[in-house]
Amino acid sequence: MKLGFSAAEEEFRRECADWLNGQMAGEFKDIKGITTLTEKAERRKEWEQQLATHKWSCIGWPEEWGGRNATLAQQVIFAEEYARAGVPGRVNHIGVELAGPTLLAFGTDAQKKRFLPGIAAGQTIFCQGFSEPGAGSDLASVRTKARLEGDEWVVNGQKIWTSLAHISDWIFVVSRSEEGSKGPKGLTFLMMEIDQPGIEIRPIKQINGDAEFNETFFADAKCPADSLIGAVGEGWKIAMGLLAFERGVSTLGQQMGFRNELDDIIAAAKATGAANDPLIRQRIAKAEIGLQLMRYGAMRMLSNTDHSKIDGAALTYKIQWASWRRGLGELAMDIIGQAGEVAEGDAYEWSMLPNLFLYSRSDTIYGGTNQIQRNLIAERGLGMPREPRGDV
Amino acid sequence: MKLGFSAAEEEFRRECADWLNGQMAGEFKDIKGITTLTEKAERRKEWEQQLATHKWSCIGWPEEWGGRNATLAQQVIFAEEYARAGVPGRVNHIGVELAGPTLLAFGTDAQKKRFLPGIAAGQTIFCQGFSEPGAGSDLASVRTKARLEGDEWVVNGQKIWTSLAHISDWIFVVSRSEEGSKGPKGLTFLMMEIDQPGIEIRPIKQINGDAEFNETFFADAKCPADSLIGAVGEGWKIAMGLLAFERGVSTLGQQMGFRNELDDIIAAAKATGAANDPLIRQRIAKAEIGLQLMRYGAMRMLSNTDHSKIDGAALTYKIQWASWRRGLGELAMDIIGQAGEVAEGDAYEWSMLPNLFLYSRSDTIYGGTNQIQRNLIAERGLGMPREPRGDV
Amino acid sequence: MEFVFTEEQQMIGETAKGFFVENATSKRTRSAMASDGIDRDLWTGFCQELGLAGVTVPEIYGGAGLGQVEFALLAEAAGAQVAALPMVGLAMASQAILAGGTDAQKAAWLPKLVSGSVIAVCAGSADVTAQGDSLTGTFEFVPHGASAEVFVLGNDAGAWIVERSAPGVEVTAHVTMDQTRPLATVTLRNAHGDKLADGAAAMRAAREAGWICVAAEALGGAQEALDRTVAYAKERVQFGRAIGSFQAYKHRLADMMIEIEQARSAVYWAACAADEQSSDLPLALHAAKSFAADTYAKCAGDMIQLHGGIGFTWEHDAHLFFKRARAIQSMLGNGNWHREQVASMILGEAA
Amino acid sequence: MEFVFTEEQQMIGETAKGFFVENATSKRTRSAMASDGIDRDLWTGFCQELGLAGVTVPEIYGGAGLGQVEFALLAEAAGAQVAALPMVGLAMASQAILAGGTDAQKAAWLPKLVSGSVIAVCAGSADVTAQGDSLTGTFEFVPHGASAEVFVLGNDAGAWIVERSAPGVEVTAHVTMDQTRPLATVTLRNAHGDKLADGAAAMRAAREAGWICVAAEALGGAQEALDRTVAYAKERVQFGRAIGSFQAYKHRLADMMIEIEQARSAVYWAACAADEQSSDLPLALHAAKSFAADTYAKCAGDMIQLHGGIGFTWEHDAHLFFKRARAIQSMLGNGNWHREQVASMILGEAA
Repeated sequence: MKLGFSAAEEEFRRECADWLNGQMAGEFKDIKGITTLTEKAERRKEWEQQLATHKWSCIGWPEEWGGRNATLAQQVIFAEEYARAGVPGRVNHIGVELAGPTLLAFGTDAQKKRFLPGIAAGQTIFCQGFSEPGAGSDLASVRTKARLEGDEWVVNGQKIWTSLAHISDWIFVVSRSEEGSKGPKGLTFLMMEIDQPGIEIRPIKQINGDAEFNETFFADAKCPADSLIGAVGEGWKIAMGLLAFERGVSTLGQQMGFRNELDDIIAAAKATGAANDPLIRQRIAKAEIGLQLMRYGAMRMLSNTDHSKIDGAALTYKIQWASWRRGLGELAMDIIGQAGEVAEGDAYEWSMLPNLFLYSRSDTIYGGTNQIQRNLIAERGLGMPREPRGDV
Repeated sequence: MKLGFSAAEEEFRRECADWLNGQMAGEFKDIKGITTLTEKAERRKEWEQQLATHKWSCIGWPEEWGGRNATLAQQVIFAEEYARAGVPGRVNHIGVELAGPTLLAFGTDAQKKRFLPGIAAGQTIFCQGFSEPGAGSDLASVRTKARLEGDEWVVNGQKIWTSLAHISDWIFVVSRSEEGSKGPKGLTFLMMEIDQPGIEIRPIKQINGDAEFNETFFADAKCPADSLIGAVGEGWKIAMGLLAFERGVSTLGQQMGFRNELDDIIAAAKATGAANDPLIRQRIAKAEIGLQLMRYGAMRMLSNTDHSKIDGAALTYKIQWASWRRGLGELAMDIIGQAGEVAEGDAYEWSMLPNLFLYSRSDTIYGGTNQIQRNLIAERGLGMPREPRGDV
Repeated sequence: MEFVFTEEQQMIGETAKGFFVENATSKRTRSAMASDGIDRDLWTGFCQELGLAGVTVPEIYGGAGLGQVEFALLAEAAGAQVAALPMVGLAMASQAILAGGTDAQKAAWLPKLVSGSVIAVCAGSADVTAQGDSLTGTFEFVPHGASAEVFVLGNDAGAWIVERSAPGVEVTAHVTMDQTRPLATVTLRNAHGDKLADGAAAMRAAREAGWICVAAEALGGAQEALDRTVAYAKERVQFGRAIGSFQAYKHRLADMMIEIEQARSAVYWAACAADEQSSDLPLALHAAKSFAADTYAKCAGDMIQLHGGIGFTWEHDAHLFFKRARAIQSMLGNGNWHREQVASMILGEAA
Repeated sequence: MEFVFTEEQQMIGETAKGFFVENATSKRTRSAMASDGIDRDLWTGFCQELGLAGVTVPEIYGGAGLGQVEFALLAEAAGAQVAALPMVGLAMASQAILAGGTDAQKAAWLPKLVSGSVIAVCAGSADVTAQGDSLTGTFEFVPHGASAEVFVLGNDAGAWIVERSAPGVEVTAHVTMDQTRPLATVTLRNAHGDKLADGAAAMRAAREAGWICVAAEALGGAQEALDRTVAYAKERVQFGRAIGSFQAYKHRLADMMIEIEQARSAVYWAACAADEQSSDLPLALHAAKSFAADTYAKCAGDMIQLHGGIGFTWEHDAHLFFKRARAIQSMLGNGNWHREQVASMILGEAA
């Protein structure tokens, strides 16, 4: 067990910091400090191209695909320095963190060649087509249908909560390719180009006034026969593999975002005098401890190479951060008080902390509600009987 | 809606207070302030006889059975003054609060004559034989058997958590009288004398070192054929009726006990300086508010005469007080700190607040765990589907 | 001692409930949200057709001469539909004038308030100074402040009736998270105020009425959040089962009910204690405001969670409840402040 | 950066776990509870046969020369069985002497502590005064104080080794809720103390070792409380079903696991930070002590609740966990105190 970094790693940290700070002070000054997902998307794609050119885009990937085969420690360091330098998050985070690793694990060589460079360079933006209106937390009851017609897949159905679909180029879709199949069987995992007549995107306005999520409609949407990842009927396996990547090094980047939020709250507490309130002090201390424990939990799950046993840190990670962040939003509002309920301008638009309060209500829902997470933990982690499915 | 008391009621309050204070200053001085259930049990039976003599024992009962047919307001007032005067709780509280009202509702005239005077006078102490080792929260799966042999019921089986069985004269027993019956059908409700060869009581030592609960074994235990309340097979109905009495005026007496506990905690907070800690202040305020809301919740449920609708206050009362009291125990320990972990003498015996901390862990278990309570609330109160029984 | 509604009270409650369910529809509320957060037709209907705005105001001023219990029933019913109405302004301003105004002030204003022809709000601030009847200072976070035609404004020294149209009165409307009750900043620069006879009594009455009003709204909102979630639980199917058949889901609903039943006791205890002016009124008020607000916040948050993704959309009404709940938590003293008042009563001031 | 155990660490952990599961049985622990709260045979076995008591002590003093991570593995395994051992005394006293003692003091005491031939405890008090090497004052709530043969006692000015047999040392044993770690009051009246070279360093090291020890015990206890409840959930039938098939029950178990996994991160972060003397050590220590203690209290309380009636009996072991958890919460600074230390680091002292 070792938590500190070696001299060579500290040297690597300096290298990362120097390059990133240089970029943010120079050519990409104009995007420094952006915290939203989509602001200045085009400029950010240029930035991601710059990352790719300098082999900083996906350092954990193999060298042949533009990565550096970086060690875990190096990936941790890069993620930390990336956030510390005020570099905005990746526009293509779904591509980089989910689609890319999925292709690396399950894609053919041709598929890798076709997609990976564009993903790394922020040119091929991905979104995720898993959830459906009748199956929010229940991937196994997917009803979107795919059938092979000649050398094309034809897809019909509807997805929902397709985050960022409106700025994406591609969507990966889990659909039912075997007529009459049920549950996790008979599903197929396809990569589909969004810009086609058969796909329609309708934004869903959220409670914070934004529209980051979408409904995505498929009416005879098409993709070539070789767009499937894995084999026909292996969609469930691929989807589960993909979801495991959600707990990869990207969690550290997410945590740096949380760090920024908590730092904002600490600053607000000092500014409003709430920092002198013992009740607020306890809650801030708890939030700080919770964030640190997420960091070390992530270190544990990333360090773990023994996949024969249940990894408790990984299994509990989603509910941990989602609950933490929802609490953080409430803490923020309790600190800023009624001022947090007033928008700065004339539009229904929220600054970071009130937005955190509103937006974080979705954290405990998407990607498996807290209730679903508890089922998984009890069933997979503790061997409790599975919740029986009904037949309604 | 009216929460205050009328002049006549205030006059009644003075009458109660005068009589009770007089007793506690005079003949029954020696039992004033006892808070445990069983201390000086014999003297307390004398006290209950005194109550009965002066028609203060069961004021809500009909006059023909020694009561005063008292109004709700009068019962509230008496319960409050009783506790305020430092009078110890009723040794025979199960008899007075559960067995008596059950007899009044379901007993024959002969049964009423046989039992009620003794109950009122603290001479016929009752305990409750519902729970069984395999059926802690699940009365419908009772396995204790009763069969009628000639003019006697013969009972075999085992009950558990029979609170105060070791000082009781009688036990009411729910047993399975119909061979092969399942669930709530085929049960019968019997009154059995404890002092007989077929009944054996074994105390269960609890985590606080006391032994208030017992296991009760029935091996060909007997009672006369007319010992049953209601008809053969109506045991479930009678038991459910009895449980409803748990939410009667006696709750107010119980609340006065809670009041004493909270007052002790407030005194401890002042003595230790914890009263200056804003975190403790918030928790004490919450406890105070919680107790007041129990009081007014009880008032609502006692005032309610429309039994055609679900009474939300009544349905949620058990879990409310049990959770409140468990939290009170934790608050107590947080206020007194490590001193609370040290006994005053050489024995493993606890003063009021540490005992509250330990004992209150059972509050959320007996009489239906918090989990069972939530089932009941969701199913009866909100019309949610019932938890399916299994067949293991 | 009878903690149940009288027949008359029951009737008022049912009438109000029917009125708001029928009229304070999501569509109408959303249309009000897009303007100044007041559904004018609803307000007129409530004040004039229903004639209940003056329930606590004596009959000589156009009211019904009833009490806070009756008013709480109205606020509960309005809160249950997150109705976009200046209810808390009415409650506070009318009680302030009633408790602290001269007969002339009462006669001048109460009938207008009660008929809904004038929208009034009430606020206090320690930062306002008075020279004679000329007031200078700022009142922050005034609910429906931008829609009010008359203000009852107070500081530690007194309370005044200030007309919106008076010189020196400036009102800045804010885009507010809860769009059914937008906040405004009211700034006075040597503005004329009509001083109330007993400012302290006025502001005390206003606070009490405000606490009861928002606590009752919170109770109504929490119960409605539960009711709508219960309905959804019966109809929504996941994993081949009605989601209400999942025990963890059921227990969340049960937990909501447990809190709501306590909030109900708190609200009507406080309202009744106000009507009876009983000695435990301050305790009851702090209990009601803090407990009901927290209950609402919990239930509205649970409403979102238990609806899953749809509960997080603008289209669904859950966010109206959630934002109203948040607003109630933070307005008129937050929960910690109210509980600290209770602690002071029990423990004395902190050293 | 590798947050997994080395093979050696894994082996130590497994050895310790096996040892305590086999030897720290309920029967033996209860027998120790009936006397002074120390299972002497277990202690001898741990110190001599297993030879692990000196895991953090350099080899020249009879130890293994390893670190706090290895010690935490031992404390976790002992805590999992609520073993009746003077573990925290050993941890604190040995680290105090190691960090602040002279070479002679180390040579005189550490081998005895490590071999288990002398039981030592350590305590601090602001109320003790020293005149030269003559100490007067009272130390309250000293764990296993009545069983110790030697004390390391400190105040703000220094730390001393005091022998139980010295004149002026009086020890009062208390009947204690957690009978596996009875508390005692140690009173000194002009008692001779052997002053440590660096008292501040000694007491700091003692505190740190104490926090890691009880946090690791708490982690072990919480995990064991969960494991035993999981086993019970599979075997106990109610309403015709294994109780573990009830979703609300499952979710309670899941909630325990969620806390435990965080506690595990906290404990080994703190232990590793201590070994590496990293700059976030204070944060790690306060996080570990407060979080692990709360986790244990929650899990032990849930263990009782989820066992139903049987969990509330003396006969069942649940209360051993519950009482140990409570004791850990209140000893060596309660949770609020530790969190306030964290707040001070982030926010500065409160005004």
